[in-house]
Amino acid sequence: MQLSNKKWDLDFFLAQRQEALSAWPTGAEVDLDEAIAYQAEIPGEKRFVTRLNEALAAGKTLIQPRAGVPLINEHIVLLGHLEQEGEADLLPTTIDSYTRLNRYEDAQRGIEESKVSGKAMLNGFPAVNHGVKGCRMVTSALKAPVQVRHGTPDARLLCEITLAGGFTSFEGGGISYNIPYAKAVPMQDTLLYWQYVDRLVGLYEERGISINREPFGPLTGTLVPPCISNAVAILEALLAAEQGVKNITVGYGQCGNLIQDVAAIRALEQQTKAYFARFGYTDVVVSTVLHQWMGGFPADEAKAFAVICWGSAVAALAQATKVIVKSPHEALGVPTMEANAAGLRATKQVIMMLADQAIADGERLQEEMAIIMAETDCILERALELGEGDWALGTVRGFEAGIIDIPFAPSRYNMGKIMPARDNNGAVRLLDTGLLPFTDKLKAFHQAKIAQRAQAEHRGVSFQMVIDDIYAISKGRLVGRPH
Amino acid sequence: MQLSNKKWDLDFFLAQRQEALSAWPTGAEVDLDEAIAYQAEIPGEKRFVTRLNEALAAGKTLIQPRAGVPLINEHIVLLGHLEQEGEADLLPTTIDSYTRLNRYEDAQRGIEESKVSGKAMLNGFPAVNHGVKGCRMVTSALKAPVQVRHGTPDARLLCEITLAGGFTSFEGGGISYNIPYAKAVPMQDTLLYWQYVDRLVGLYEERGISINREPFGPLTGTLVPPCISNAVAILEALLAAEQGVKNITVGYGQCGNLIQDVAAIRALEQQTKAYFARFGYTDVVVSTVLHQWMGGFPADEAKAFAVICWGSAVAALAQATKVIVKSPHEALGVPTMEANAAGLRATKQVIMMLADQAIADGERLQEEMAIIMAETDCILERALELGEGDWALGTVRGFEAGIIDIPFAPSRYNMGKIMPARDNNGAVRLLDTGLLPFTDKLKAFHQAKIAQRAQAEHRGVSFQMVIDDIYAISKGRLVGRPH
Amino acid sequence: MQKTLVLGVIGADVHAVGNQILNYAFTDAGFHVVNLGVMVSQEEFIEAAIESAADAIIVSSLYGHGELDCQGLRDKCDEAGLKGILLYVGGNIVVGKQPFEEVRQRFLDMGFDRVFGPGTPPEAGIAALREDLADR
Amino acid sequence: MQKTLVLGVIGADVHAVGNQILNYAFTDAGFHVVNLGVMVSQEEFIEAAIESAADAIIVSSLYGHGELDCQGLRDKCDEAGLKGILLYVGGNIVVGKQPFEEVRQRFLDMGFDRVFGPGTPPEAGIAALREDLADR
Ligand code: B12
Ligand code: B12
Repeated sequence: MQLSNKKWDLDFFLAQRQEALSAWPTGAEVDLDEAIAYQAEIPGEKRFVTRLNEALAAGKTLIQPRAGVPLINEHIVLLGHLEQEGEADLLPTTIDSYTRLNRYEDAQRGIEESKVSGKAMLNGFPAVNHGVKGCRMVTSALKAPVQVRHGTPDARLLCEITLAGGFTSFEGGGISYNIPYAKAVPMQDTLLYWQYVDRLVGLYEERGISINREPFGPLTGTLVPPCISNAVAILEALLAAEQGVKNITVGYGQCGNLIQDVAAIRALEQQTKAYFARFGYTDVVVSTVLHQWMGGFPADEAKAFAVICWGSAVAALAQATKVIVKSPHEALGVPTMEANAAGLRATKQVIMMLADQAIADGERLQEEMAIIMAETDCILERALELGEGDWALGTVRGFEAGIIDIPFAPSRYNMGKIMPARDNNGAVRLLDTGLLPFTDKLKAFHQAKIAQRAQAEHRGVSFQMVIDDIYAISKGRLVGRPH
Repeated sequence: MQLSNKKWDLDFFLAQRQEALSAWPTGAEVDLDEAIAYQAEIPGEKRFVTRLNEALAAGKTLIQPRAGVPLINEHIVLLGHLEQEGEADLLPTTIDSYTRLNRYEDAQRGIEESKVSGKAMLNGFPAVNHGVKGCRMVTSALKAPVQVRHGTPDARLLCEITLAGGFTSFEGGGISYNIPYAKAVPMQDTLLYWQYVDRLVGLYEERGISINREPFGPLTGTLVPPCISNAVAILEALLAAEQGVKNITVGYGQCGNLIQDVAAIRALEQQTKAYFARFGYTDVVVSTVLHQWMGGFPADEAKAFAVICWGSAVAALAQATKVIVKSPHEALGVPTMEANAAGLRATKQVIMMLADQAIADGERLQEEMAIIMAETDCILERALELGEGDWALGTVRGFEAGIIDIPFAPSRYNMGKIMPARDNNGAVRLLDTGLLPFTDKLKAFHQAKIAQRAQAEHRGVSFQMVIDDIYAISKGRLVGRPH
Repeated sequence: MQKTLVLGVIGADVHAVGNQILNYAFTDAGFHVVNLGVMVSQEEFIEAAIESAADAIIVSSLYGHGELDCQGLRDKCDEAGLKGILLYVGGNIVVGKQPFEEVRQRFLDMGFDRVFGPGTPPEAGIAALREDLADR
Repeated sequence: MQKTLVLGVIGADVHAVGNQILNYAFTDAGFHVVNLGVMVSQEEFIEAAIESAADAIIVSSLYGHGELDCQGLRDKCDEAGLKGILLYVGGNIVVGKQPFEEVRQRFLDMGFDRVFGPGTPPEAGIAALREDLADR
């Protein structure tokens, strides 16, 4: 099948649907008409789109955890705790890693072993195995809206089951849930899988059910320069909009430098809207999400709180529409519900203390935004060129050509030539710009920034700097200085 | 005795000294020559002045807890834990409340009952009762320099004993350790007591022993507008410099609005230096300290971490020379050493993550600094006028006239006419400017800011706003909005 | 009939903020408040209660020395002829974070009628006063 | 003689960062590293170990399914003729924060020679390898 950035026609979609639904027995539970009728009964305050739009209008930042355990009742207890004791505004259901790779038998084994051992043996909620009914037990038991959060290259069945199961938001995209989450899945394939997901969401939209979609912003979570994650988010937003998605939250993982982070979120919002306007998607509502630090965390809980709180501060100062929250257990393992709720309460406190203090102006902020936007434009324009005007083809060819390149990614379809490192103020820059289609001026900018740091540290530019930066936050600082 | 801002002559000082040292038997342990010889043996890295000057030069922010327990050994264990597990750069010895009021018999009872019950029955370390030898056991047992932190209107004996005891910094001042800490001590008296302290420190200076002095910035810790605490800090700095103090850390308690807080610290540093220059104290080194939120804390520990971390962020972004750290137990009681160390580690993590990201520019910052400096000048110039050119007299008369006025203070020598409240962005403004000698323009500025908030909250300006603001942070936000 | 309360912060304690709010809240709730402010000795509490024929003495202690400062207050009240006067205490009444039920018991044993922990809102005190003073 | 290590992240685990660093650090320490990257099956580990005549297999697991993914690896090694090959495992090898001594025991029981907890620095692994491979 030929990939192109064109809205799928309905017959084609329905033909694909047979295959998607038959991947696991629970697929048979999905009946689109019944699902739409079910979704229509979910009240506004339990819908993602409503809550996000309210927050957008009020300039508020909502808080959302990550959480998922293998068994239904335990999962309901967990999410209930997070909304009660954690004051979460929005809820997640994090999917386990076997389901993410469509290994439903392994997921089943995980469910059984969890039942037997009384311990969670999966790192998330296996929604496909629990089926539509299991999902509805979860979504109906809670006050807040619930989103599916995962990392699934082929999420067609997962999306079918969870939307029918009453979830009102679905995370992911053909790039962001491939390159950081898979080793050997061709980009062409995931873009098609995700056109399916977006077309399905579009169908719900056509039938009056608005579902939020959220490209996964942080990618590998490790020193990803803003221009890379913003370019990916905008590409996925454009692809989604073409299939009929009307409500999109573009995301970004905190890098750690305040000015760069605020600039990145601002640039992301502005450029997403600008590309939407330019390509005629004028009725899509855009919101933003900031992910608290996504790289390695300090093991000490007090220090982990510090990382969490600083991420919260950045989210509030940038006026992101929502913030995804980490827990003080991050470095060690999937958090207990108490630790997860503690991370949320700390976040809520910071968000509320900073609710009325956005950082909107400032010369350095403007400069940083200009840099990020110029870089992002370079990448996107070149992708469009390579795709001969087609964003989907441009994405595939862009990754092949290394003009989009995600650091530390496991996928063999990623060039892996760029190398990020922090500058002397902790902003993430490029020690090696690889094949990114930057102007000479932009390349020189990065070179100068890294050179400045090397000089300050009295050492040469080397991979050791990158390693030091990867460990830095877990060792208690932002820039990985020598000794 | 007549108060005036003139350096005490030595004979006068020595005459006073008899009285001071005889207030409690341990006073007899103090021998100035021996004390100076003892201090001369303390190596640089264990001296406050050295560590502060290094931090100033490097643009670093040091971290310091509050801590004190009644018994010597327990106190050493406590401080050891805070430097080992808390990564504290500077150490405190917080003095108990009986000692602060020179009630040494009560302190003795507290020591005895603590021994018997195995529980700390005093809220700090009774340094006078433990005497010079007890103090030296403490200061010599630790790697970091140790400061005396208290709240004592008449700290003459405390200062004699602790400096002889190896402490290298002494907090307080005639205003800041009177108005927030006493009910019925005339300003005239405390200014004289503190001239004694400063003259003693000056004597050490003359003999080659540099001791750091730190006016207590936060005052009542509750919605104190920056101009008030800055004016008080500058007054105390001027009075100290006149007596021969050469190393001063001026302080400020975080109010909660980022721009206002950074502006306040910057203004404080600039104006202290400007007044020093104008009045000829050209060889005094000035550093700054930011106190993490000094008002009511949330009882929940996760939320308390959030307050702690936000305060740390402000200290780093303002590049304060040091930050005084709270613990997650703040709302409940004197912290365990573990909770205290946790607050420190969280602070260290934030400070290190923000070490390379000062906020120095920005139009809003400049505006806010201009406001604070104009207000502070109004107060100080009027005090100088009332004092007929004498800062000490100006202070006494200034408080009498209510042109300096500290909100929520217990002292009857404070006018108590001003009423602070937050504006719509959370900055602390004045709902009632009382008798502050502000220009009409400044008065109008405050009025407009409060009116703007009232309008946003659809309610009239009233004392209820103030109450809501007092509770706000402990209830999870900065501005106390209705319901 | 309007009930009279004597209010103050005991001992060498200067925490003035909560006291000012309690004064405002109790007055607002209809009580006649004799507010002694901060740094109030046991003797001052008793004197003021006699003078104002108070129905209750409301002791705050925030700074940690509450346990030392409050010892013997009930006996002194009895001696002064204030037998059975309602005695409340609240705030951060001991040093450190201690299990509150044990703390409450220690203060009940000292003769207080009610003991309130850190951060108790004024409303809780008002509700208790209404209940305890209803039949007096 | 240079020792050979087979390195990889087991199961459906895609955490690639630590693996890249271990590869760099072990190579830097003088080992010959056959790095299989992420998402490595038990079979792939064994095949690579046979092919390279490896002295040790270094398994990372970060995502939590380590306990499921590692079951039976020792037996499969034995069957494939890799009897006694050194088997290490490290990372966030179970779901959640669990008492590490219990976790270690469970993995030792599964046949691993050494078990390393969350955030172990590469240096610890290198030191252990030097010790365990010294006399081989
Ligand atoms: C970055 C990250 C991601 C990125 C990974 C990008 C990529 N492709 O590499 C993204 C966002 C994609 C991601 C996804 C997921 N993640 Co993740 N992730 C992290 C995080 C924050 C940092 C990992 C990292 O790179 N650290 C830096 C490197 C240098 O350290 P390291 O990985 O620990 O490796 C070092 C040591 O462990 C050691 N080591 C490793 N193996 C061995 C072996 C030996 C013998 C020795 C001596 C040492 C050793 O040496 C390495 C180098 O120093 C960790 C939490 C943390 N550590 O703070 C969670 C974490 C590992 N992830 C976790 C989970 C659950 C997931 C997801 C399932 C999603 C989810 N529920 O949120 C998916 C899984 C996807 C999959 N199929 O694997 C959990 C695992 C939970 C558990 N074990 O209980 C963690 C612990 C977070 C948490 N507390 O919940 N994640
Ligand atoms: C602001 C503050 C100060 C200011 C006080 C300024 C002033 N003059 O008012 C300053 C900085 C000067 C200060 C000094 C000291 N403080 Co102080 N301070 C605080 C702080 C942060 C807030 C207090 C406050 O204003 N809260 C807001 C008001 C509205 O709440 P509140 O005081 O709790 O009062 C309410 C309730 O308690 C209740 N309530 C009170 N009494 C009663 C009675 C009844 C019957 C009822 C129903 C309710 C009730 O109603 C009040 C109104 O809502 C608290 C910690 C906290 N709470 O977060 C520490 C705290 C009270 N301070 C403490 C200490 C130890 C001190 C010092 C000894 C210094 C030190 N070691 O750091 C000195 C003591 C000086 C002295 N002699 O008293 C400790 C007490 C420790 C303990 N009990 O174990 C605390 C708890 C901090 C801590 N965790 O260490 N402090």
